Amino acid sequence: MHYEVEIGGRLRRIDITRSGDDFAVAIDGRTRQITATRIDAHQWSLLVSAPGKSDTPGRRVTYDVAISVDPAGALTVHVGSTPVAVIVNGRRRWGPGDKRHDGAGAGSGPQRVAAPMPGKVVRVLVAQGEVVRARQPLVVVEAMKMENELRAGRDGTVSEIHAREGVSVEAGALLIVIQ
Amino acid sequence: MHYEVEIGGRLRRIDITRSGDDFAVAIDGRTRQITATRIDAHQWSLLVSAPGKSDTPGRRVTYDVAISVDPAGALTVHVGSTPVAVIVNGRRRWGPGDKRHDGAGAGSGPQRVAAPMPGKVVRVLVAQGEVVRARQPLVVVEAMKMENELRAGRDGTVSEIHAREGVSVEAGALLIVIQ
Amino acid sequence: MRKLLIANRGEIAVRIVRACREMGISPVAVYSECDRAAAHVRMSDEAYAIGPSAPRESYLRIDRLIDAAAQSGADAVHPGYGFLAENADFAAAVRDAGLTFIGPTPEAIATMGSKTAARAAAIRAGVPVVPGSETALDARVSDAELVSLAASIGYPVLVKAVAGGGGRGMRTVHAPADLAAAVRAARSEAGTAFGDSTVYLERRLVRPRHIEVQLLGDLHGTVLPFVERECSIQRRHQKVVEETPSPVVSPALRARMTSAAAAVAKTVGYTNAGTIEFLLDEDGRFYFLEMNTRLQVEHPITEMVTAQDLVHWQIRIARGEPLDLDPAALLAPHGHAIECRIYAEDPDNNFLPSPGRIVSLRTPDGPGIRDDSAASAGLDVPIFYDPLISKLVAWAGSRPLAIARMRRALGEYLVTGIKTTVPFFTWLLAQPEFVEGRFHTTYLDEVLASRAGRPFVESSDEVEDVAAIAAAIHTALSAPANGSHGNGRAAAGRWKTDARLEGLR
Amino acid sequence: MRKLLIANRGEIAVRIVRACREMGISPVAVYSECDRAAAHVRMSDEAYAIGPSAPRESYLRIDRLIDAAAQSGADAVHPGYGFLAENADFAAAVRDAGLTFIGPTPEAIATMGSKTAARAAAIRAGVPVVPGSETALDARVSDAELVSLAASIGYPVLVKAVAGGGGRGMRTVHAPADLAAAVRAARSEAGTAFGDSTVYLERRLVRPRHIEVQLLGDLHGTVLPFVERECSIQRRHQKVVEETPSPVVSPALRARMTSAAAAVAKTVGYTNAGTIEFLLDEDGRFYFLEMNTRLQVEHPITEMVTAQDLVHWQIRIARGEPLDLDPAALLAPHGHAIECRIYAEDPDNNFLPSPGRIVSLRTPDGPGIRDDSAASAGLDVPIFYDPLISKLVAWAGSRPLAIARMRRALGEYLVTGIKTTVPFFTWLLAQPEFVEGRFHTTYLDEVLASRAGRPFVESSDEVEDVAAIAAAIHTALSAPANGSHGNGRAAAGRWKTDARLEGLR
Repeated sequence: MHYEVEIGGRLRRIDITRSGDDFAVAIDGRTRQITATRIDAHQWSLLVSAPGKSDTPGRRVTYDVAISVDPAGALTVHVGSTPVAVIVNGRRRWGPGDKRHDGAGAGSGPQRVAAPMPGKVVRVLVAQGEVVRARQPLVVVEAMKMENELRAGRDGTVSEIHAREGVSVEAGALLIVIQ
Repeated sequence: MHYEVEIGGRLRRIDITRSGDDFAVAIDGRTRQITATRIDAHQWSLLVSAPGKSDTPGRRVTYDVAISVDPAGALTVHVGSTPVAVIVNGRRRWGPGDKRHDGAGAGSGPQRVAAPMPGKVVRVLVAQGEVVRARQPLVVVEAMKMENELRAGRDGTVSEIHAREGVSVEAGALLIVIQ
Repeated sequence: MRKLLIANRGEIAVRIVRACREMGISPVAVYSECDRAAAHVRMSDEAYAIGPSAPRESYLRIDRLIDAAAQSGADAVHPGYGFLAENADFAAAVRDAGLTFIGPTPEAIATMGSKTAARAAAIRAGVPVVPGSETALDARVSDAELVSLAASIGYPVLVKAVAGGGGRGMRTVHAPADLAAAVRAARSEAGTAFGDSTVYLERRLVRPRHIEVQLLGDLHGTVLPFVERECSIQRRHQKVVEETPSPVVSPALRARMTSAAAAVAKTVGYTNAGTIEFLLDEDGRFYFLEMNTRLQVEHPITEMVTAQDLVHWQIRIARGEPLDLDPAALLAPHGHAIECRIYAEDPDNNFLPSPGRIVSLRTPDGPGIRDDSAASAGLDVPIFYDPLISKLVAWAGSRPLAIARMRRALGEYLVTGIKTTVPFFTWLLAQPEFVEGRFHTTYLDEVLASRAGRPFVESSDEVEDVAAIAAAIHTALSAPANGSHGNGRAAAGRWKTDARLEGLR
Repeated sequence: MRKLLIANRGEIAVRIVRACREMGISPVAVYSECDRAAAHVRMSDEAYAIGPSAPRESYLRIDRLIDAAAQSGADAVHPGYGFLAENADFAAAVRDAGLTFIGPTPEAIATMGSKTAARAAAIRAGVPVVPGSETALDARVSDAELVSLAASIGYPVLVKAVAGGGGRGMRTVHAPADLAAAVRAARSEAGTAFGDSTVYLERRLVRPRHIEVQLLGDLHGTVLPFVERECSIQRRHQKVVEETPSPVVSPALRARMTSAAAAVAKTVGYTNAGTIEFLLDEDGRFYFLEMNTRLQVEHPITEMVTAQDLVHWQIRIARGEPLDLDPAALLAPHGHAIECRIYAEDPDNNFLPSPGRIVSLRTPDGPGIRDDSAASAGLDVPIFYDPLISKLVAWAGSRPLAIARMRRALGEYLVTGIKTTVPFFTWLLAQPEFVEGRFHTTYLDEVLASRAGRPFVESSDEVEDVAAIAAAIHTALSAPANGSHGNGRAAAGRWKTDARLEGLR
């Protein structure tokens, strides 16, 4: 079976051949032997052979892996305790995340900044038509006892402002759009 | 819905009326109000009203409950960390326990003593036709680094001996029958 | 004392349940709507609903808490920290209901809860305070008066809410021109947050450390200080890492700071647990900052190095027992302890809260590790409260080993379904400034600003390969035909058990 | 030392992984068939299959362990305890393969592994030994000689296997008539268990306590003893509860016992971690019993009261580092620590092993609790090995509080799917003899015999009512139409997540 997995902007092409718990996995053409044992619905124990041209061909590296959908709808693979955001076959959002914000992450198309949690809009820091830079604070939402700045994911122009100071918003409410 | 639950030889008759997470439960005729919130497939959080004639009618007692089938096939309810063996609607054994030993527990009919785990029969301590008392050691099986005595669950007469010293046995192998 | 109502939730409620169990006291929980199946409810003996999820409709409702105490027949109330823990009215209401409040008197709470009254107490005790205004500044103080006052204190000045805490209602001002606006902003924030918009001015020390002294005071006039806690690792004035002892406090300085702390507490006749916070400047001078009239979040690290149980002592003191401890032993730390506050926040997204359902949870354990937590797999981190998941404490014979142990424990910590600050701590504990103890209260904000949002985890090619492989295999084997059951041996076994149980009907 | 192979499994392998992580050493696991997804494999950096599940085909295969070390490029091997930990041939094979063995020399293992040679060493060191035969008794010794020897020692006598351990190959004899049969039985058991059928005789002390002294010896001739451990709570000669300090050892007696222990170790040039076991009689006289030439199961309690990490020290000693510790501090316990060995056994059925799949697992945590474990929900306790689930340790400022804390922790401990000894410990820790420290090595066997199998948990009517109600509600709501999903809110949420993942295909 063939999969395309994108991590940090880099696409890996993966072909899997299965034989019980053992898998021959070609990753961008390099084949690696994997033993995958399922722990539960979310967790796997992987034993991975050393990469092809290694001088220690017999090495068997062990990884504990957990797979989940995070609150923003992104697929996260924890390798040990290290979270890695992955996009499988081009799909960026899963489940309820579909109708929610795109976070502050960079991407193509308009950036729609939505409330990540219920709260109250404390300050709107930009105006319609304003040019903003990546990571510039756009709006402050108070929730969970903290004031939380939502920032621009990339450079652009503020094309829509739906946030109004002092107004309570639900999770997922669209606050600002940047073109 | 009506259930009969046997614990430690005592039968409780239970009638349940449900309304969402709330249950009116009549236990041997006394009605108690229960809120049951499911934690996962095996665990519940119960809030239980004080018994009928209590002088503290508003008391709400909280119990953490886990339900499982133990290796002998018996249904166990953990109330907090306290295990309670229960028999629901007369059924004593669930799942793989059906074809396994009856443990050393008392019961009616012949007692069939089977190996609870794979191991080696080290000693057979009784002879065909011998009269045995409850808790008398019958056979010693070595497994998990320990010698384990299997004992009689009740008084009786040894009617069958299948165990032979020095022979390895599988889990569930019938060793001795007491009439 | 036979039954104790815990007027709180989350990890601190669980912490108090544990102390109750160890002392043979029956713990009583209260819960808001979203906390019906929370850990503190499940672990207590009794539990009472006190209203909707929003704190002001439940955990901040004094009337409902007193009602629950009456209904349960509790004879004491522990407020935990946060919520009503430093609310003098609550302490008074508990007392008026004939119950024992596990904490100081309402009078002590009221005095030390006011930053200006607390400063005055410190001055009376002969303890240096940060130069600042001696009185609260309400809206009637003119801008000109403010500028003149600030000039006499010296810039940079901090504008702070009298009723403040947690960095709210606080502004730094570097020049007279910015003063009036900062005061207005701080007043507004403080009014909203604390219902009290008065502020005061204070010199802002350059690169100070935040050092605090835990105290216990009994009802017989004894006040005992404990070895200091170092709490300089803060993000926006919120502590994120605490440790004890401080890497920069000598035994001589410890003797002076702990004596000063005890003197302040004695001045106000303080009883039960409390903490005196100091700023320590680069020249080794220390200044009284404020007093917290409650159990601190970071109390576990003190427990680890002194073998004392502070919650037990709170209860014992409230019962009238004397503090029969060797004062010298409390100042001689046994080993070193560090606490990381693990939050449901996304460190790579400006520490935005990340509430939601925890899918998988694996907590660290083994030598020297303590995890004070109320989280469990399958349950929610609610949106309504402080998103603290756990307080992870590492204890070892030395500071380097405690750091190594904390890093090991962070590597064992797995939380999926939500984001947490685990990757941030993994990064922080590897920073040379942290490892060498070279930091101050603005260190973290400065270094975070300089990183400009660069992710805390920069995974290697190999780890990314493994993540990609795992995602592909997981996708390939999570076939709809199998339902949610997957193909796993372990999983299959569990489902078999379920099927058996279903056969019960 | 950069990479360390752990020639073991279960909780001790996990314990060693943690030490490796804290020291920046890469841990390498080995596993038998049934351990493919065990905790020690999942937590290590590399993992190598070494054969089928039966120990003699995997964890006892010296050749395969050495092969795995070579394949991984490990430069050191830690044997843990059990399996090959006290096998001199294994230590020699590791050394011959050019690797560092984390433990004593093969010579020290061989000497102290023989009970008679170890007795001789103690006598050379001027340490009293239990009266007994000075030489091993093989099959050539006649029954008449045995009877005469026993008469000179005094009844009751113990027949013990020279290579023994864990109570196997051991018999108590009260009269000459029973001696010959007991020797034959002990020889047969010892031959099967240890491959060595020689035995020796020893006076059986009346109501002795088992007190042991942990030691570390470096490669530079320093040997340091630690505060004693009290291990008198035993079932059939197997320790089930350990604590430190002993409730009956005064500082003066501690000084004498620890000096004696160090003297024995120095006599044989002992290096790395080891333990000298003593019997302490009712008159306060102590006798050398034997030496364990490895890390002990119960080492965590020593770590808790001394703030030392014994596994770190094992590795540091093997690297040649000197033991630069204050000897006095190691004898001055900080607080009190107790360990309960939680086993997969059914205490209400004669402690029969209860292997199988763990369905739910909730481990205790919070102040003073350490849980050294390799168990997790969904994974099996295999039938092939020691059924130890976890070592639960409680540490507190005093013995009464440590007991209270352990009882609290046992109440938090939930294991379903298999039986465990948790209910037994809950009972034991409430016994007046335990609470008052009035016990000896046969106390537990005596009290268990007197109970004649009465269940350890006698649940109240109310608890049984709740169990009945829960069983009925669970049955009512586990409708087949819902599959394994139940009706729960939490559960439903998780399955939704699964469904999302399945959509990935």
